[in-house]
Amino acid sequence: MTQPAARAYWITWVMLLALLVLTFALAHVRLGNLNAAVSLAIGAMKALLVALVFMKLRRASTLLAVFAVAGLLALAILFGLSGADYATRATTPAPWTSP
Amino acid sequence: IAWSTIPLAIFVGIFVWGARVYATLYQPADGAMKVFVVGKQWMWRVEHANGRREIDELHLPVDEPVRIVIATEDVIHSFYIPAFRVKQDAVPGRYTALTVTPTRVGTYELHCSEYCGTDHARMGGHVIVMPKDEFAQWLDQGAPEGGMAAHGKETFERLGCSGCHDPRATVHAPDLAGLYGRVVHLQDGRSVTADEAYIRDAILLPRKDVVAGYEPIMPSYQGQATEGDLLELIAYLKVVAPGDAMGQRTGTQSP
Amino acid sequence: MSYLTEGFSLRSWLFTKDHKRIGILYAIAITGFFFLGGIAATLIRMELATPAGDLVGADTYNKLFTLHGVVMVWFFLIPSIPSTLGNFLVPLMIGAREVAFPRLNILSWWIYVLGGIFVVLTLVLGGVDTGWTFYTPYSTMFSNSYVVMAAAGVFVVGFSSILTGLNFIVTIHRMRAPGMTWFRMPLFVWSQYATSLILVLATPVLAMTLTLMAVERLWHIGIFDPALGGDPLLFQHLFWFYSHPAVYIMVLPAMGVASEIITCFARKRVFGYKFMAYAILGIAGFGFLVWGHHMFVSGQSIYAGMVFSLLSYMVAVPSAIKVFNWTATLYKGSIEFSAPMLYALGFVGLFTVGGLTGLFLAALAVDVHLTDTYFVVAHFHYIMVGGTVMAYLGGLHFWWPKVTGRMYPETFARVAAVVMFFGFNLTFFPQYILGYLGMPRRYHEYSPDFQLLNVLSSAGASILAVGYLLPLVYFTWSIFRGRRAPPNPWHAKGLEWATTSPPPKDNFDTMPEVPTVPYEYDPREVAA
Amino acid sequence: MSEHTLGPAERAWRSETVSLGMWVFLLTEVMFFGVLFLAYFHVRHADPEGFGIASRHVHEWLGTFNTAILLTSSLSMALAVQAASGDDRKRLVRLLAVTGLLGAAFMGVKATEYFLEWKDGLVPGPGFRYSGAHRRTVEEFFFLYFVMTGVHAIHLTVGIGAVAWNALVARRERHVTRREDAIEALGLYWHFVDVAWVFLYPFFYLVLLYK
Ligand code: HEA
Ligand code: HEA
Ligand code: HEC
Ligand code: CUA
Ligand SMILES: [Cu+2]
Repeated sequence: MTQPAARAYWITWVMLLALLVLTFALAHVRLGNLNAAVSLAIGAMKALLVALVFMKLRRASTLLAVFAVAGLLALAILFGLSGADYATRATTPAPWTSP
Repeated sequence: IAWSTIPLAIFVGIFVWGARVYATLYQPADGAMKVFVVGKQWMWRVEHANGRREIDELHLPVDEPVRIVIATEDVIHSFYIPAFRVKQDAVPGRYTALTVTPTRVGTYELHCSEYCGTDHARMGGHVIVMPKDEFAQWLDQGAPEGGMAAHGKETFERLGCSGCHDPRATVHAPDLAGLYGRVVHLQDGRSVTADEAYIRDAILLPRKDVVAGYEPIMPSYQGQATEGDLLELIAYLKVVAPGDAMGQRTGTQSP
Repeated sequence: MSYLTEGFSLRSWLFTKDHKRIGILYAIAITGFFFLGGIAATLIRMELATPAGDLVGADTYNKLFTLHGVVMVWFFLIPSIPSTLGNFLVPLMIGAREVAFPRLNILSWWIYVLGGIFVVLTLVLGGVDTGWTFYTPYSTMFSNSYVVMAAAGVFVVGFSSILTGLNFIVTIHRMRAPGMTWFRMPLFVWSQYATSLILVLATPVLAMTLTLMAVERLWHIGIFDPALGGDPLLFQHLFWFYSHPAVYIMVLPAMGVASEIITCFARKRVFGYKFMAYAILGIAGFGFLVWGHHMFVSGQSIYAGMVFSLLSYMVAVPSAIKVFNWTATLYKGSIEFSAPMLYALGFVGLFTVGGLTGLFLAALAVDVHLTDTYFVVAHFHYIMVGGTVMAYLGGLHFWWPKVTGRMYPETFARVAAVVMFFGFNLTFFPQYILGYLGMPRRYHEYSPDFQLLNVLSSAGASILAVGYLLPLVYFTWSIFRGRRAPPNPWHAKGLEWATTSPPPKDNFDTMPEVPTVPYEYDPREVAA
Repeated sequence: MSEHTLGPAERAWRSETVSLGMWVFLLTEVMFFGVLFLAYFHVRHADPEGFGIASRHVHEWLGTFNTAILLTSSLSMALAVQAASGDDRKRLVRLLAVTGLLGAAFMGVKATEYFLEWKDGLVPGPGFRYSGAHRRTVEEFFFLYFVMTGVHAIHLTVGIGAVAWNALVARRERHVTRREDAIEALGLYWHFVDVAWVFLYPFFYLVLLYK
């Protein structure tokens, strides 16, 4: 397989470390509920960078890309449908109702 | 295509019908009488709202909606009355419930249908559906004065709750009279309404919601208070009105 | 020179990298486990012949059905068709000389054996009594049996499934012969592909879930016990997230086998080939969306229950397509009732009955009554035993000449198929009625009212046992005494029939090319 | 078969096949970790506040430092893969060594963290000594923490072993392109372990740092 230039790797690495510093810094700032969202988003960005550049998904065949994404899809189903249970359990009528 | 749309249409039809019956099963009927059932390896303990207890038997009046509240001491069990076509799992750490209306007088089988260990096959008994007046009579026999809450009061003393929560006690603990339904302010600034789940957690997990102005000294009753005890304690706490001295008087109405 | 005569030492078998030999190794191993599970089933049925718990005590009975479930599901049915016929046939059918990773393939067999050792060890030490579902908190806090050991066995054997699935996926993507486009692949290969996807996606979930369960049991710390702040329903969600797709692991390969046999002995092309292929993928995909139908009365939210119920009906649509297309394939074909065909037709019939009763269970209100009764037991035995085991045996007969180079005795095979069919229905049909009448499952004692039906069922089980012993006998006989098989005894289409019986080590002497769509059968041409 | 005589078309075909195998394997890994993440959300959702309190007991500086180490090891791994396909044996061996050492350094820091937490009595089970508010959630937090970082550490250990082994083999190989596919697959695995950590890091170390 043809290899991307080393420079792309170094740039990615710098970006990754920059994101690391950013997320660490932001975690010290009070953002309320946003904190969790921000750190998750930055995590996802880092993961994406690693996957696209280091793992070469950017130039991989569609086949590989499909398999790379398939797991996320299956996880989405697992989280989504079991989440559906947890999210609606509270709204089902309480087993006891007040006298 | 027709071959796949036709079954699809049939399927959706069946689904809708099934779902509606299912939903009514779990909807609490207003004003339904309540029965509390606790599964335990390997028996069913029943307590009626007025405090009458039975084991492996459940007496019900005919033609009256009943809400059966189900809990378990240990593993998952499932409360199954084949003749009524109903069952519901008893899940540790929670209450589940069913609403049924028996329509015919008679004696029916009662089973445990979720595998729960050695004597799973022997865990069960009978459901006895009686005419209303007979049932009322039956219910009064052996019911303690003051109903289920009276059991709760005994438990309240037996487990030593009154040692702290009695207003005369020297320990600084909140007065529980009239607690039920009140808004409680917590140490961490949140406010919650004291419902069954809150009271249950307060007893089992006192550290979870600490009341503002108090030290977190209350011990956890996890493992000490059984599910039956909890049901009774909650029933008791629901009826003590403000002004009632804890540990002295109990309400007379049922929860 | 065939793959069978490539070497006779034990080593040449146990460390072979030949997918065909590995298929045979698997066949031997799973047959052993089938009989182990069968002995447990025999004891279960003997106990249930009388209402009293007299033959075995409660604890023994509980261990018996757990052993039966664990062994039959993970050590027999899941590996059955994929690991034996699949291993043997997938490379042949797509015109490849090997699977993509031969070394992983033999490793997978060894892992299977290791997992098997754990289970046998569990049995020897004293068994496990949680049911094959390992529900918490019974399994973590209350059971006094060898839960961790058994879970370890299932965990390990899971990796053998994963490796097989991985191998098939890559093989089917990368090793097809020139001209073998996706829509020229036999449906059997399609079914193996879909099965492999499920294996790869679902099995790790089971592995991790069982690990968490074992940790909770060993150290009393975890996420399933409410006393520790966990939720027992979380275990059920995770378990069924695996186990419902797993039931399609068990049935999809059987559908593949049935398609091959039916089209061959009806002398007609598969009706709606592309729809069949899409239906296979559809079942595999939808299969991931319905697991909650095992939890309708478990205390999950009723809204979640409704969603899962609706989705369960959706999965029946592609199943319906398959049944209709088989029927259409048979329609106006020149049908030959040879032994493999009898098995395949048995599969279609019993699967349909099992599938339709599955729909009863998926209807919420009906399930509230029927769940955890014998109705459920009957439902899944209809699909798994009546369906998949029948198809597996049909496949064994169909490809037996290819695998061994010998013909089996046709008359015996037909008799066995008929005996099995009757024995099967006698065993499990009464169980539908029992369930409807309200007999809960996992009971070693029951009310005397139910005795008649239980006796019928036990009687059926003994007939079924005879039915299963027959092939064991005549297959063994035929290896030594059977008539030599020609390369293509059924005049079937497909690359596996284009090579010798048994095939050479490298499968094909000259690399095949695939110019046309599969199943170019002609109704006028009648099998020999 | 002497593989370096393979034509470019065959080389590309094999590399794609091996990569596909690895990706499918990583798919199973995603599902494997997925269960743990579901458990994580379940616990966090049940008591967000206790979760935040618990997260204050881990060593966020060590964790951040470790993340940097691991990200850097991914860089050296990517460069190593490049060296392998460029048939540059010396560079390959050197980069693999760097990668392996960085991995080992990560494990060292992780071990230190574990040790500190053990000393603070934060290991769930009988030795769990924390007794402030939300004790149960804190215990659950540390249960998840040890299980999830533990599973990650096991993966990394396997990775370090494989890197070391490949470095040793490559040293004796005349044409390292022969091992190109293996190293490519190893790289994918290594990066995946890295990605898993990229999520573990904010999930455990960055929950509630602000005051
Ligand atoms: C190979 C195994 C297999 C397969 C393929 C299936 C297939 C299906 N199963 Fe089954 N099932 C099990 C194995 C299997 N099951 C097992 C082992 C259990 C019990 C686990 C335990 O608790 O121990 C179980 C339990 C089980 C339950 C839970 C019961 C309970 O415990 O309460 C439910 C509920 O919905 C269910 C539903 C279905 C449905 C809807 C299908 C569908 O996929 C079926 C689709 C097929 C058809 C519908 C037939 C063909 C269609 C036609 C002929 C079209 C014509 C039809 C119409 C127009 C209506 N199954
Ligand atoms: C692939 C799956 C599979 C297969 C093939 C079978 C096959 C059979 N099963 Fe089983 N079964 C399950 C999967 C399977 N089962 C599962 C998952 C459960 C649920 C477990 C649980 O609740 O946890 C279950 C539960 C189950 C029960 C319910 C137990 C209970 O709930 O209390 C019953 C009862 O009749 C039963 C019967 C049978 C019978 C008679 C067969 C027959 O088809 C078996 C026929 C085979 C033989 C009979 C072997 C033939 C050989 C011999 C007879 C030689 C004997 C030799 C000597 C004795 C020396 N099974
Ligand atoms: C050692 C003393 C002690 C004992 C014994 C004790 N409690 Fe408490 N309880 C407290 C204190 C102090 C608080 C307030 C702080 C808190 O919420 O944890 C409290 C709070 C409560 C609350 C929440 C009150 C509110 O106003 O919201 C309930 C309900 C409760 N206790 C019930 C019980 C029951 C039932 C028992 C017996 C099974 C019991 N307690 C035993 C000390 C005690
Ligand atoms: Cu209680 Cu089964
Ligand atoms: Cu299912």
